[in-house]
Amino acid sequence: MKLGFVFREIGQSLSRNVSMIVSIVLVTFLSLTFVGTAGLLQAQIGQMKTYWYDRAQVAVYLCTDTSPSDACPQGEASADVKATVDAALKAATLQPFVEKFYFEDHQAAYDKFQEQFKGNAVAKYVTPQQLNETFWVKVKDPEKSAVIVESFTGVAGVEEVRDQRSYLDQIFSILNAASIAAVGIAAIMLASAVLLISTTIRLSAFSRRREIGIMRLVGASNFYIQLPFILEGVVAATIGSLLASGAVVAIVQFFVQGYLATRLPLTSFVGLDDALLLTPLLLVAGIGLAALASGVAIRRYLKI
Amino acid sequence: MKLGFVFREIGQSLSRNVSMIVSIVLVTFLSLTFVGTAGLLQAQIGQMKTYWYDRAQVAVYLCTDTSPSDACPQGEASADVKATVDAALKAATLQPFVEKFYFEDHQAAYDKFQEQFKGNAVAKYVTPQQLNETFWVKVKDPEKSAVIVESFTGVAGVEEVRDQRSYLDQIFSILNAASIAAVGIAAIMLASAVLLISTTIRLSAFSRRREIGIMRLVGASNFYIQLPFILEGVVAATIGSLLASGAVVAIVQFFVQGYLATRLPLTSFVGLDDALLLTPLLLVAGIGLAALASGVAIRRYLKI
Amino acid sequence: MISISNVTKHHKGATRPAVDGVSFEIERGDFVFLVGASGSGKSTLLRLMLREEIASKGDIFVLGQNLVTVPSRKVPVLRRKMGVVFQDFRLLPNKTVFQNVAFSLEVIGKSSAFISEAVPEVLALVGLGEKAERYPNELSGGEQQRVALARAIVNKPDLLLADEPTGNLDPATSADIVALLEKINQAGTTIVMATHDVGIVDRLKRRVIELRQGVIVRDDKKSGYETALPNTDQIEMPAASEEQK
Amino acid sequence: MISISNVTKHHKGATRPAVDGVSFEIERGDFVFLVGASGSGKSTLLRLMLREEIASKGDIFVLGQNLVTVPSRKVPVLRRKMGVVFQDFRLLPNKTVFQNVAFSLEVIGKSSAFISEAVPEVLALVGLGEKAERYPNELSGGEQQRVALARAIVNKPDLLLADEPTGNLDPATSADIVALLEKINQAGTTIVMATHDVGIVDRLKRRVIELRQGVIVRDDKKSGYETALPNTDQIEMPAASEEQK
Ligand SMILES: Nc1ncnc2c1ncn2[C@@H]1O[C@H](COP(=O)(O)OP(=O)(O)OP(=O)(O)O)[C@@H](O)[C@H]1O
Ligand SMILES: Nc1ncnc2c1ncn2[C@@H]1O[C@H](COP(=O)(O)OP(=O)(O)OP(=O)(O)O)[C@@H](O)[C@H]1O
Ligand SMILES: [Mg+2]
Ligand SMILES: [Mg+2]
Repeated sequence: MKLGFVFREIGQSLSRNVSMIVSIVLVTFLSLTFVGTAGLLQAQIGQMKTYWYDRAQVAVYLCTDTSPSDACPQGEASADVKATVDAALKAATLQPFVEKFYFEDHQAAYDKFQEQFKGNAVAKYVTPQQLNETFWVKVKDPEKSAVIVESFTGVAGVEEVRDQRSYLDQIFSILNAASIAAVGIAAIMLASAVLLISTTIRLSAFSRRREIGIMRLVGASNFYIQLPFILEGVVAATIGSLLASGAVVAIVQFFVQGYLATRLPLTSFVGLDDALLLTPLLLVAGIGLAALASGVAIRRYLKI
Repeated sequence: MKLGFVFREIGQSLSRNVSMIVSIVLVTFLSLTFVGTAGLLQAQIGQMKTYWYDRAQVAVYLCTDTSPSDACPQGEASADVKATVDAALKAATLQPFVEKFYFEDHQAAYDKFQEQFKGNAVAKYVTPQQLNETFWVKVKDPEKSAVIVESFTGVAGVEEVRDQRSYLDQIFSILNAASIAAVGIAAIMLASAVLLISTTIRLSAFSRRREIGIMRLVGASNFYIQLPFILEGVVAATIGSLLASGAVVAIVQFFVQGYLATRLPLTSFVGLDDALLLTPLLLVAGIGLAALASGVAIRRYLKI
Repeated sequence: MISISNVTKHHKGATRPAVDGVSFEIERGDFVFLVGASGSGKSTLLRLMLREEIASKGDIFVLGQNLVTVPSRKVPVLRRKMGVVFQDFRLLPNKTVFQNVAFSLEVIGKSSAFISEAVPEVLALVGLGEKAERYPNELSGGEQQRVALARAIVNKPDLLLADEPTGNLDPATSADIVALLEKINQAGTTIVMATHDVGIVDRLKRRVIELRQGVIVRDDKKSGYETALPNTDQIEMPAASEEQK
Repeated sequence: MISISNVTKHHKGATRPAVDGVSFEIERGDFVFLVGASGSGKSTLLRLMLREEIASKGDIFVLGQNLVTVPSRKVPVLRRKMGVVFQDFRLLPNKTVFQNVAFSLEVIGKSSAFISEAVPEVLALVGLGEKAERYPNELSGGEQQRVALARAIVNKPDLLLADEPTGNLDPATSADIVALLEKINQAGTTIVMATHDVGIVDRLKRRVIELRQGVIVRDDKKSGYETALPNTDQIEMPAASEEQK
């Protein structure tokens, strides 16, 4: 087996089909970039889920003097109400669901509000008394937070019980949709990449069928005949995969970390480590698909 | 000229290269969809610009009792201040820039605030006295709004002068970035589509060079020889363009009008008319590129 | 019909011209044999007459046009009046025998009524009536050669250029084909045929043009294959000649 | 060396078998001519011996293997011991003469030292030493045929299958090539050659196997081209035969 000969044959074939190879490279590049982007979005969702679900809490808002009168006919919640809620949260019925909870009084709520809306015109209109006193309940299993919500909804002195997770689910569903769109585009483009690779190889084999025929007749082995064609597709796909990996890393480095992360410093974003985890997957996917596509395409030219 | 013969030849060639044709169709489809999306984004930006710039105004906020003391040392703006501003706006110096203006007092500002933040907790914390009295100035040429801003900034009794356009420019710059990204992806994909078409045609011609040679030797004219190849690329590109047009119309119909427009009823979005305006452009672009790419590709097989 | 004067064809990279200062005339209705050793320039001369190649020097008048100066766009019309049989057949592998012959009529715009009549007729003429639906790779070498001949004559050309049309045929089939060519010639078609077949040339006693290294060394009316000139081609094949001795 | 018994090859869609119940043996060192009319099955028989086609019935032993049953993966090794010249040359158009010959050595893994010695030698042998850097489309038909022959013999095969190796050659060059084949044969290579060349067969007086419609009608030692049997092939060519009369 003389490798020099094989490489010369591949080189010749590549240079003959150069525009074909360039389009394989481009299509592989684009499709794998989309695959990578979809992967990044999924990683981002996963990261946000663990981060936020971890912090997800149920808020039991107690009545204030300014609460709407239909929910809070007696005005400001009394100390009794607070004791009742506190007791209920510590009772055996809810114990399995509650991890921990704490009480936030008017002043604490005001401080938090001022912090959150710092610089905003609204901040100056608000007084501590207007803000609800709140029991923040951290549940053990976010999926079962409904139990807490049901337990305190409609209880006298409680204005509203809100599961914070419902906010997050909305964000996640948007991110999910984006990820699905990226996967969809990636799927169409992967399909065209596979078609393209197998067609290139098939056409390459077709345009060299005399050569293949002669190789067979002078006694070249199948492996020897097959190799240049498969390598041809693999080389092109590898270049495309490398470009796609570069693009994914660049997206994370410059867009996510360089732009998004500085704009939204409180959100945790996917980092370079996630991107670097994706790149070998992209390489394997690109090369594997190319090898498969070319292998199948060349098969029917190999009957002796 | 027998069309039946030409069409039979195209049909044969298409069916022989079917996977190639499918990948041309897919790549043309995707790239033109991106082109269309970029076009839609630009149309959207244009529409929002005319809509919002039309309404864009300069707000001259007068001092209130709760204004920060460094901007408003005298507290609530006096009737004098109002008269001065009113006179300045009517004076000959500013007349060329001002189209019209009106004064909004505390109550009107409160009503507007309540309307805008309906259902929001903030609404109930605000009193009319806390909200600024405002001169809303509609300028003749939005590009020259700076004149008004400069005229009133720092005037006693004026808390702040704000050009509303600066808010919008931010939104536009985001949309613009999205549109540029779409154009960039579209450009890469168009490049691969053109490469793909010209390569397909060239390979198709290469694999049929005996046929072409024989056609030439029995005296077939160049037009006759060329036509099937060019039509082959054009047919594939046409299918791709039609799919892309369909995708653009679907995006507008279901995503923009069906989803975004119902969510954000106050924003005016691109409509079906914009999409339908884009479709012939996409078709022309797809078919033109394909005809060009195949024409150039086949050229060198046509020397007699 | 054909008037060739001082034609030289020098291929790029070749050490000597393939055709070197050749002049002759062929009248309408002539039947001319081109003979000469392998590589003496017979095929090149035929390709020049078809304007598949363009002469480096000299003038080639065929069917009233000077092929050296005629613009490309006029060539197709000219070729429709010529038939040609190539040494390597040039059949289309993905078309049947019938389609191969019909193709040459289709590309010049003949009606399908004409095609469906003319093609079976000419296939029967060359003895391939039963193999109309076969593909070229299902035919023997001689059968392929006959398909090429059928394609060349189906349009009743004014001029038939044939490059070794019997090279792959056994003597009996060769005789049939030559008889066919004679008949076509009697019907008015001018024929120029390159051949190595001693038997045919000697038997027909037609005009013979012999080439040697691109030069005409003999142009005899009613002649045979052999010539008395010493065979100087041997200098081209030193090794093989040595082996022979 | 070769032992063929009761071999029939029926192509799909053909009305009669191309080779029909053929049996013969060829010893190591033999020189055998295959003759017969166009379409009589000579090329098919050679392709069967190369396992390019597989027999419908019967056994074909070549170089100790039964080609009808041998698994595909053993075929390459077998073919490396055979040389073959095709009726249609089968040269690679995008490789030079040198590369065409070298290619067949490269694909079976010969060293480049061996290649750069053996190829010029064999090219000189067939009289193409000066045309090593030419491409096939720059060669005359006869020159291409000699390249094909050079490729077939460069690896000093045990068995040489040649399908009309002189079909495109003038009588003088043919004689040189045949002399070369005789020399190769004397060096130990078994040769099976299909030909239409009456002169060569008659002059060499070797074993002649004659086929007619796929059947062996003659298998004579030291024989000539002609036979006394009536020519029944004519029924295949009704139209052409009529023309002749
Ligand atoms: N395109 C080309 N480039 C370079 N040399 C060429 C080209 N075509 C032909 N030749 C050379 O010109 C010479 C004449 O070739 P031509 O094909 O005319 O010979 P021929 O008389 O037909 O021979 P044969 O009987 O073997 O077919 C040969 O030596 C050949 O190598
Ligand atoms: N693949 C095939 N399918 C159908 N028929 C075939 C196929 N190959 C050959 N034949 C037929 O088998 C017969 C024998 O063909 P073969 O090529 O062996 O003839 P040959 O003796 O070599 O003739 P020639 O001297 O003209 O080359 C022919 O009639 C041919 O049409
Ligand atoms: Mg020739
Ligand atoms: Mg044969």
